[in-house]
Amino acid sequence: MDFAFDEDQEELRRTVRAFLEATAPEAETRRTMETEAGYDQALWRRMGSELGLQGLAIPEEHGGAGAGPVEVGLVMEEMGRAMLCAPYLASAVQATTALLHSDDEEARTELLPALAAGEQVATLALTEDSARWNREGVTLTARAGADGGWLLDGHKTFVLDGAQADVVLTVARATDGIGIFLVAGDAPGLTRTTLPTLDLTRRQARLEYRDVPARRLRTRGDGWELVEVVLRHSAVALAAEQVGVASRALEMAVEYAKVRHQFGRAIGSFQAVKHLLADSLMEVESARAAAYAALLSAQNGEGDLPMAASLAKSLCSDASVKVTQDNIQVHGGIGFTWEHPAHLYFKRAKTSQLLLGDSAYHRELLAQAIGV
Amino acid sequence: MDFAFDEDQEELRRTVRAFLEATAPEAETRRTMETEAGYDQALWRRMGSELGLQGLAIPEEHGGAGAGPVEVGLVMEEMGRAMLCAPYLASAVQATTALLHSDDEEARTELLPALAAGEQVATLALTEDSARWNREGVTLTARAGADGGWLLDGHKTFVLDGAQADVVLTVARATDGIGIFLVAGDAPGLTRTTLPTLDLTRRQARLEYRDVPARRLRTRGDGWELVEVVLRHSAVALAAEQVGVASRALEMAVEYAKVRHQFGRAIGSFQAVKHLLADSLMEVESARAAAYAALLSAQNGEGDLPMAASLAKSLCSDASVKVTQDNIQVHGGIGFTWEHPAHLYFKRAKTSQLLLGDSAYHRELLAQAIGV
Amino acid sequence: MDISYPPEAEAFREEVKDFLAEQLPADWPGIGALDEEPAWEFSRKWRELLAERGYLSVTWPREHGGRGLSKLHQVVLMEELAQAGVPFGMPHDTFGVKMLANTLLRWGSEEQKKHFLPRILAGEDVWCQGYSEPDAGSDLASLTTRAELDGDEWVINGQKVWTSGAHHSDWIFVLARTNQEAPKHGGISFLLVPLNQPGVEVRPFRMMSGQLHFNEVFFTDARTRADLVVGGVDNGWTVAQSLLGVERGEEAATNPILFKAELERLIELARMYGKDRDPVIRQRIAWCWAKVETMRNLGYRILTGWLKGAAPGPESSIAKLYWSEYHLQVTDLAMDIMGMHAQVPVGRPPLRTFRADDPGAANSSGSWSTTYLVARSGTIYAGTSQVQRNILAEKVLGLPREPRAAQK
Amino acid sequence: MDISYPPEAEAFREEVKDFLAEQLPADWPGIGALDEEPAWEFSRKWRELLAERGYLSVTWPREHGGRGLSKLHQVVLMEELAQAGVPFGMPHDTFGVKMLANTLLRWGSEEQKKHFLPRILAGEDVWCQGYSEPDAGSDLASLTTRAELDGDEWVINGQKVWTSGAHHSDWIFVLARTNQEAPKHGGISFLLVPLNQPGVEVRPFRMMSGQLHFNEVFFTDARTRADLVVGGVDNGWTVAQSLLGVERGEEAATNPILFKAELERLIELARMYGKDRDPVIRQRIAWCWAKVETMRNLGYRILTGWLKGAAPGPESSIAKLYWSEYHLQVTDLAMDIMGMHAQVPVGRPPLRTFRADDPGAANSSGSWSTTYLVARSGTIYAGTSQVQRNILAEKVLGLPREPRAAQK
Repeated sequence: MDFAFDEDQEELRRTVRAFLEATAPEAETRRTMETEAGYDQALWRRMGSELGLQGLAIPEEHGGAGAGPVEVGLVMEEMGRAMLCAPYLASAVQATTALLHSDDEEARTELLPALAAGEQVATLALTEDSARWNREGVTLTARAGADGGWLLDGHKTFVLDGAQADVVLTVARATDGIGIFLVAGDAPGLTRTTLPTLDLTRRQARLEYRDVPARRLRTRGDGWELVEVVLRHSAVALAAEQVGVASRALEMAVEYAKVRHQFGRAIGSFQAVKHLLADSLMEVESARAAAYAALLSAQNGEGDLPMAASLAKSLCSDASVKVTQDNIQVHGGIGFTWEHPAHLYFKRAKTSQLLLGDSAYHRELLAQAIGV
Repeated sequence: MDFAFDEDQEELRRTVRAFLEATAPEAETRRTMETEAGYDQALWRRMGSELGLQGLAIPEEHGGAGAGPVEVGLVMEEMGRAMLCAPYLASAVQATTALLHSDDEEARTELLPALAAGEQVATLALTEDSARWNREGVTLTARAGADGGWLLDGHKTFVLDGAQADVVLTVARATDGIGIFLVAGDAPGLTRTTLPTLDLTRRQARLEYRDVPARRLRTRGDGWELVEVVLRHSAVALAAEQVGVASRALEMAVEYAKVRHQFGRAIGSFQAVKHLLADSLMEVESARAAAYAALLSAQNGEGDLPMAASLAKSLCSDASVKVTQDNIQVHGGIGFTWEHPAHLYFKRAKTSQLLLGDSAYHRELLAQAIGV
Repeated sequence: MDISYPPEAEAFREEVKDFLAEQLPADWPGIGALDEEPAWEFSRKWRELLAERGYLSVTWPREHGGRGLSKLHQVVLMEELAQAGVPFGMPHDTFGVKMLANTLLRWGSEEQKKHFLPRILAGEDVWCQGYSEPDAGSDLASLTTRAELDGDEWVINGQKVWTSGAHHSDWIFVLARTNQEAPKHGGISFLLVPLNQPGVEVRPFRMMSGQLHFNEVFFTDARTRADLVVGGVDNGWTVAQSLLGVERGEEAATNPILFKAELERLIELARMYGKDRDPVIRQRIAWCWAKVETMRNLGYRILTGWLKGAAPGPESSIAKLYWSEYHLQVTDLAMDIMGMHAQVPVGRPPLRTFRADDPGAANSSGSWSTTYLVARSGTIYAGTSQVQRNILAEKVLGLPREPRAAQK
Repeated sequence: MDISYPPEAEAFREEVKDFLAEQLPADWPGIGALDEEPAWEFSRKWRELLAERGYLSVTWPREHGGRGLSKLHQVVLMEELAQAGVPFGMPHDTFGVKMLANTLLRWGSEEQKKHFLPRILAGEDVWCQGYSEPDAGSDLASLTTRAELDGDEWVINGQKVWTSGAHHSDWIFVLARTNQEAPKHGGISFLLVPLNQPGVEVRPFRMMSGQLHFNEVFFTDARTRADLVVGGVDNGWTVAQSLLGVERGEEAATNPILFKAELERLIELARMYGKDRDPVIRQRIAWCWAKVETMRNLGYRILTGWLKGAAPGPESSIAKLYWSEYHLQVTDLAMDIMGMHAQVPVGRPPLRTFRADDPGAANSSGSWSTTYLVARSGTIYAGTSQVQRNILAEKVLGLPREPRAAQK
């Protein structure tokens, strides 16, 4: 019985935190989020080559560290804390999970080493204008091409880091069911448009496909099952990020409440502020417990992952939105200025709550998972 | 523009409040709620003969005061404040509204004077074991009898003051639609059982009908339309009662917070308590505004009554449950003892929230009423 | 109980309706339908028209260019403008027409009224407000900006913040400490200060929505004439407090109109996104509807008191707490209705910086998501929710004040 | 991260499982299935059996009749008992076995241990707790019950309240002020006092659920032997505080089991009332499920610290606040599921006075509505939610204490 990270994991956390504090302070976030790519490619490569963060879940034979979802989640948490701009969720979680759980060793051999090293970025293109997370939402079509390859037609949107990715794993409807297709970022017929995002620290794109050549990823059974696996792992990783976002926001609020004086006292000595922050602490601790339990489910490949993922996604998102909003409230006027980082955390929290399905959606999934 | 009660109405309020303070203090509530009838019949008659409360909405020609729903709501509010045990909602609201809005002058002439005078009590029997508030919930059957009368078979439950009422207006399914039938409390074939209630201050009963003779109330159109009118007026009156329940609970909490000392200070000087009570104040003021607006709609027979009634019922019920619960919290240990009146208010608030349809039900009705 | 208005108010309503019918196209959708630049252009012209017809100064005495009508007439005007989707002047009129002019009418010298009121009405002087300071937000009385008499001029030093629109203004009314010896609320004066002088520096800053709206204003030996103090030296706290109730009647009448229009837009949004049949969303919409309707009815109660001339009381705290906390919820609902689309703002942000977008605005993610962000500031500015709850607890419920900390 | 238990704990689990399988019928539904009287009867016999097998004293040293096992063994036992739907002793064992025995093991003299521990185990002495007073609830340290030495006896005067089960008890452990000069937390002693004496009067009172559970206890020159002070004279505050962490590991492990069973009962309730397809109810059920699962995972974190021997910390405030606030919600959901039926309680109230009804209980409105009422007290007893939030803010987040009011 030890519901805590082991020493290696704690060491990883310390390393990542120190690295991000040194290389990605707030000023860097603000600089990076205004760039076209939306992330610092040099830093991304260092994260791959020096720390191996992108390859944590990738087996050693494919250039990774052979760890798993727990370590990935821990990194997501730290990236949320640091408000890092990086395609980690897209590449190291979504695309990597799809490849790892596919039946396509060839694709793994070809793609994973570059992803692990931070030399390439991949992403998953699933949602379309209908913004649905289910099989019925997939209308982009794949038809067999002349050379054994495939041709894709249609659109995808809200694709994380979609305009930057070197490889786009595109979910499409073929005559024999849903498939996942590997598309080069610079493939002919693919038009990529960066979308304006409320959260400037995570890029999204709209992709138009017109006879785009693609290769089909081999999957065990129907491709949609694999998509569901990816969605669950993504939800868990995003939940872990929300823990990082919320816990840093709570720290900010507490720090400020100790030094800001009004009415002759530190505002943190007023019960109104104290109790607000105590409730935030409850939210953060609950979110942490839920997220870590979900990481463990993902790690162990347990049958309760659908439950744990939807549970963590809804609970951690709601907690993070509440805590980051209350952080603004505690800061008062300064808290809703552009110059103060509070809004970066709040925007990340709210958009992440909506990403991958909102809390009501996941509570309904949870109800189904527990058999109600 | 004067969104306040006029002088006559304020005078009525003062009269009722003084009367109830003198005649129905807490000790009387506690005594009465343990009696079999569940209300003080002598007091009920005085309310009719001396104050004319039961006949407020009844025209003068039928022995009433010719006022209307606003005055009735005001009395409900005061009765809620005083936690009075009395069949006012059943008799002066439900049954009286049914008669007033019926097309049956004969029934009015026969029944209203006795109801107005407090000499008789009437009630409405609508819900059955399915506890549904719609037309489909009515399964008790009415069939034509030999003498132009009707015979009723089936059951009703949750009937307010159903074991005490002299006349039971029973909603039943006839071959030609839903009708409302006048049944004498002592009619042959009618078995009445008092139910154990969480809220001891309002009696409910289960009624079994076996070939019970009845007379059909004449209605304009289908009887169900009249039932809906009664339900709306009942919801508005109950909302007004919730305002009284909540506002008295808030007063109790404020009074206690001023005198109870812990940690060397009146607990009301702690922000945690202050802000809890400030939020309760917001709830009470909101509930008051919603209830009074609904009373006005009921008075004016406006087309927005379905909206106003469901709005007030849900909002006032939620407010009352919150405020009466927080009253217990502010009182601490003493607040959850039997000896303290806090629980009487809380139980009345919660059961009234469920009575006539809970808040989610009324929010859905509200959504329909506003055309969503 | 009667929520109808007296005949003279209804007659005035007809006048205003006629004016609007005459000035606006029959299919006028509201100013929100315009793009940013045309909207500004429209506002400028519209303001001139309102000023010309005396609609900016309905309650002012005739001798100062007003129409000498009652507060109820003003309310009727505001209702009709809100209903028609046209603004009451320009954003700066909040400070010039509403705040300063009403202050001058109550506290100003004859010279001050004669000089400033016509210029405000004509839009010649654009005003902004200098109250808050970096260390005096919720605790305004602890402000430290100083003004000292030097001959026939005040010399002002200090810093103000949250001054809306200072970058477009000519004048600022400032609360400054003129007596260091007096207790906290004493020793403060209400000064009128020209902005266009070397001793004043205005630095705009962005809100989290990205919009430029607020400024910091730095005073370094800034100067103004000795007679430009309103309501007497060291009496500024009283002068400033007297303004708090000025708008409550108008707000009580117009906020519900504004928020009802916003909610109707949200219902349309739910239909657009196919969420109007979702039972969970329907619950939230109904809840919002109940809140807005109740805001209107609470408004009637405030209005009743205001029209009877009752002193401005803590009901303004109820109103402020009510709409600001509500607005957190309804804008969050809008985000959840839009879902993934909410995170990708398309379309212009709202024209007005605060509360809801204007009538006629496109039902876009750009409009809603900015409103969502700005709503987070509603529970902070003009007295945080925490401060409002304190006021209600102490002033309405009579709960004891907290023990004061030992002053440092 | 590892939430499995070490082999010795799992071996012990097997032992307990065997014991339960041997003692309980194969189709044992849980004690909740019994009616009140048979349930009491069962509890009495069951307690004897547990005592006999050493299951009431798993962690006690062997010389005092215990099995000398670890806290983890105790947790495993509690888990299995909860899972099987059988109680750990009688209600009074909370005070005798859990609280007093653990206090004596830590602070008691050899004589005290030798005399009292076997009697507690055998159920010969039934204990209750005398801490709270009418004017010392949340602020326990302001208690005023006095004890003065008179020769070889303490003479006790004062009043206690909220003493569960005093009407069925033989002894009470009391916090009493033994030194009027010492500061607030000093000068308090932990005394063992026989109840059956003329100077003690016990008056039961009802809770709002109608149940008799608590008592007022009046001391009028009540007496106890001078050596029946535990942990030294004037050291009672420290002694009492040391108990706070005793149960946290067990609670961390068993609360989630208890509340999960309750929630599963609620899901069944929703099915019974045809509400399981209602999307709004489903949202609330899912929310509750998330809370209970998270309670379990929070529990693992507490357990991890507890098993590592970390000092009891503010995580007990997290746990307390968490379950008590959750319980308000889930019981309210039960009421809304039952709707009109909820207001008409049918069936017996819960067997255990606090938290959930026992496993096997009929899914009745009588069970749920009483639990609903009692849940309202959960945010009050053992430290109100307000006190818990203060503790978290000050002890975990390090926020400054409020300025002390001038003492009167």
